[in-house]
Amino acid sequence: MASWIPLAGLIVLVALVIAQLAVPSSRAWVWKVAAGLGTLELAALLYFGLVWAPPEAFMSDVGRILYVHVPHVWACLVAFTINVACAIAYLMKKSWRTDALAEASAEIGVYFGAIGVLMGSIWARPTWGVWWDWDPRLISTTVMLLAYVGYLAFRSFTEDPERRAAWSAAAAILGYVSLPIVWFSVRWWNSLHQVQSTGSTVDKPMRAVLYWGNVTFLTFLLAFIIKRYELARARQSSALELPPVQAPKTEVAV
Amino acid sequence: MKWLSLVLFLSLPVLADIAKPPPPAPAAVAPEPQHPQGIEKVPMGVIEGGWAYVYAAWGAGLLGLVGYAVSLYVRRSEAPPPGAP
Amino acid sequence: MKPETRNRLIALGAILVAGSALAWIAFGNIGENLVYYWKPSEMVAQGQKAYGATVRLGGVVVPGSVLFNTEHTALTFQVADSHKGDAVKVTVKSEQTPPQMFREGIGVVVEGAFSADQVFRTNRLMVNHSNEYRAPTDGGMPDEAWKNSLTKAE
Amino acid sequence: MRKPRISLLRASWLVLRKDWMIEWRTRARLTALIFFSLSTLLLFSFAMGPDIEALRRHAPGYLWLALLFASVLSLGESFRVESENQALTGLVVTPVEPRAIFLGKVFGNASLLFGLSLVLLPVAVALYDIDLSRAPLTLLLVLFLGSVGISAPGIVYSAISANARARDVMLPLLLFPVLVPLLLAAVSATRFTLVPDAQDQLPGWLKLLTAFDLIYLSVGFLLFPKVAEED
Repeated sequence: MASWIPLAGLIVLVALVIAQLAVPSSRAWVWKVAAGLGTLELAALLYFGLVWAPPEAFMSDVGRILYVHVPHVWACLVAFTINVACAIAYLMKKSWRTDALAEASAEIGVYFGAIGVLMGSIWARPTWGVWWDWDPRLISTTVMLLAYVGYLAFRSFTEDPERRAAWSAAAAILGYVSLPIVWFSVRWWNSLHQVQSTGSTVDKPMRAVLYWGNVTFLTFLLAFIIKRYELARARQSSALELPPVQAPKTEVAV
Repeated sequence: MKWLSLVLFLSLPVLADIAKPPPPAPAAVAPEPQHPQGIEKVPMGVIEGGWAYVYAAWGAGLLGLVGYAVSLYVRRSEAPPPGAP
Repeated sequence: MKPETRNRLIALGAILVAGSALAWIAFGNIGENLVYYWKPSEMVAQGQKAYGATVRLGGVVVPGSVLFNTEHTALTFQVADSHKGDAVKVTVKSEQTPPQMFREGIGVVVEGAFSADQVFRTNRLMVNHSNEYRAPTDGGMPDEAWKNSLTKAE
Repeated sequence: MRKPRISLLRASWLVLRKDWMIEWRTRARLTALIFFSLSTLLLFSFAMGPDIEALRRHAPGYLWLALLFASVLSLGESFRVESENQALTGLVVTPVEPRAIFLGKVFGNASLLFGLSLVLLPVAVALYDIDLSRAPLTLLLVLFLGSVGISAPGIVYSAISANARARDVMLPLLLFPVLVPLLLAAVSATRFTLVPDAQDQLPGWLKLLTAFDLIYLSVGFLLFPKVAEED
């Protein structure tokens, strides 16, 4: 795979995001395109990751877990970043849209993070020799996921939509503090988990497949977030007894 | 059509497995493998096999995607019908 | 000063404090001394205090020091701070079959206890992989199918 | 919003004093809190068996866990007091800024936890055989920084969860994960004031603790008005 292919996929993905955000008429089909594209990209990833890519010099074929583990954790971090951006935006200007997007991104972030940690554990067994260890990276990631599980539980335990939105935004911002800790934990402590790979520490064909994996799962992230967002919006409108199809006039009057 | 593509998609790992080149058996069991970094007298150091782990991890990813998509589909009744602005 | 202006200034100050604290922990090298495992030199420098307690030792396996008896799964090797020749070394004994990745020159973290006979006995041996992912470079692990597909693709 | 008639610090001090007075007048609750954390320490000691070496090694962890559990009770109480008789609404509509309420409550709670830790220390010496004489002033600093670090996000979360359904579950569920890094720093810093600090790790953990305090304080300071204004 030439190294420009993941970049092309990324550009298509960004175009889809822009269409979803800026062109209201495209909202009916963007998620379908993203889901279909994601499926195609996943099929290609299966080929590139499991067959085409070279085995790693020491991990041999086990190294192929790289192409799904890292993209999952990336998607998780991207989702949590969307979540905190929405939380800040909500506190600055109240809007049901950002609240719904915050809910959607938190749930999907927890999903990707949980799968990513599971994959990491599976990967750790043959390479490190243990399933799990008291390691700063592993602990901080798990704790971050727990913080967001708490956030989701809090959302489902609070009924008043307006209070829930404001309070969970505050909880989201406090919870996000753990994300830089996750990111830097491998640099601060001499951790068992290796530090982040950079372009120069991964051989070219493997890097291309890794980036392809990132694009694939970010595409799924987009499709999932759109559908989960619609669900959150529908729940809001039923809770607020707004007419269901009333797109522009849903700002909270404060 | 939708289902056919789904079946095709799900069968890809199987196809990939079939298409996988046969493992380089003679080199893997060679008594003194020439180490890629040129270190002599290597006791071990290279993982042999381990495809089960790869399948487990990738399978978790695929199952997760399908599972989350299904969970969104199950909860769809609360969402507006497709095509709504 | 108007209350709004004052509030904004206070908020801005708080954001600045939070941001600079975050930057401080991220880039201020605070974590340099926070250890999750000891290096051999650090453990030896402890002297007698290091004996007996369950601790972790991390370092690189000294090339040429590995003795492995597969029948009794008795593994002996030396762990050093770094690949430099004069680095402090500690002898480690393990009864456990090491992970397949274990080799000379790789990073390891072992959990166990150091004793007065200057031997570190462990029952938990973990291999610390670097952040490098390399394809096999020479004839060591030939994967002709892959090389062929690569030449075709380029 | 009306122009605040009194300065932020003065208002915070008034809130702090009010909380202290309430604590003092309801001494029974304070006593209950002390006995709760004492029994936590005892339970750790019983559960771990007679291995004094292990107890001594893990003493900082037990101490901070006891403080953490106590903080859940005290934080919950902190807003239960206010939600009775709509007192928080009363506080918010007075010309006292919500931020002053935040600062006052954080330091009120932190002083409570700090005082509690001073009560727990001699008990920890008796139970776990730790040596306090190595760096007593640093130990006090660590205890204070840790108390502030628990209280700052704790006050925001308890303001949030005071009105949620199942609030007794919500507070720990939200608070504990966020506090893990801070607790790790506090436990490690405490450990190196009690045992020889061979690799000079104490300054690093102290800096980390201070940095977390600053982050939690300023983020909570920013968020609290948004959380409290609805009440």
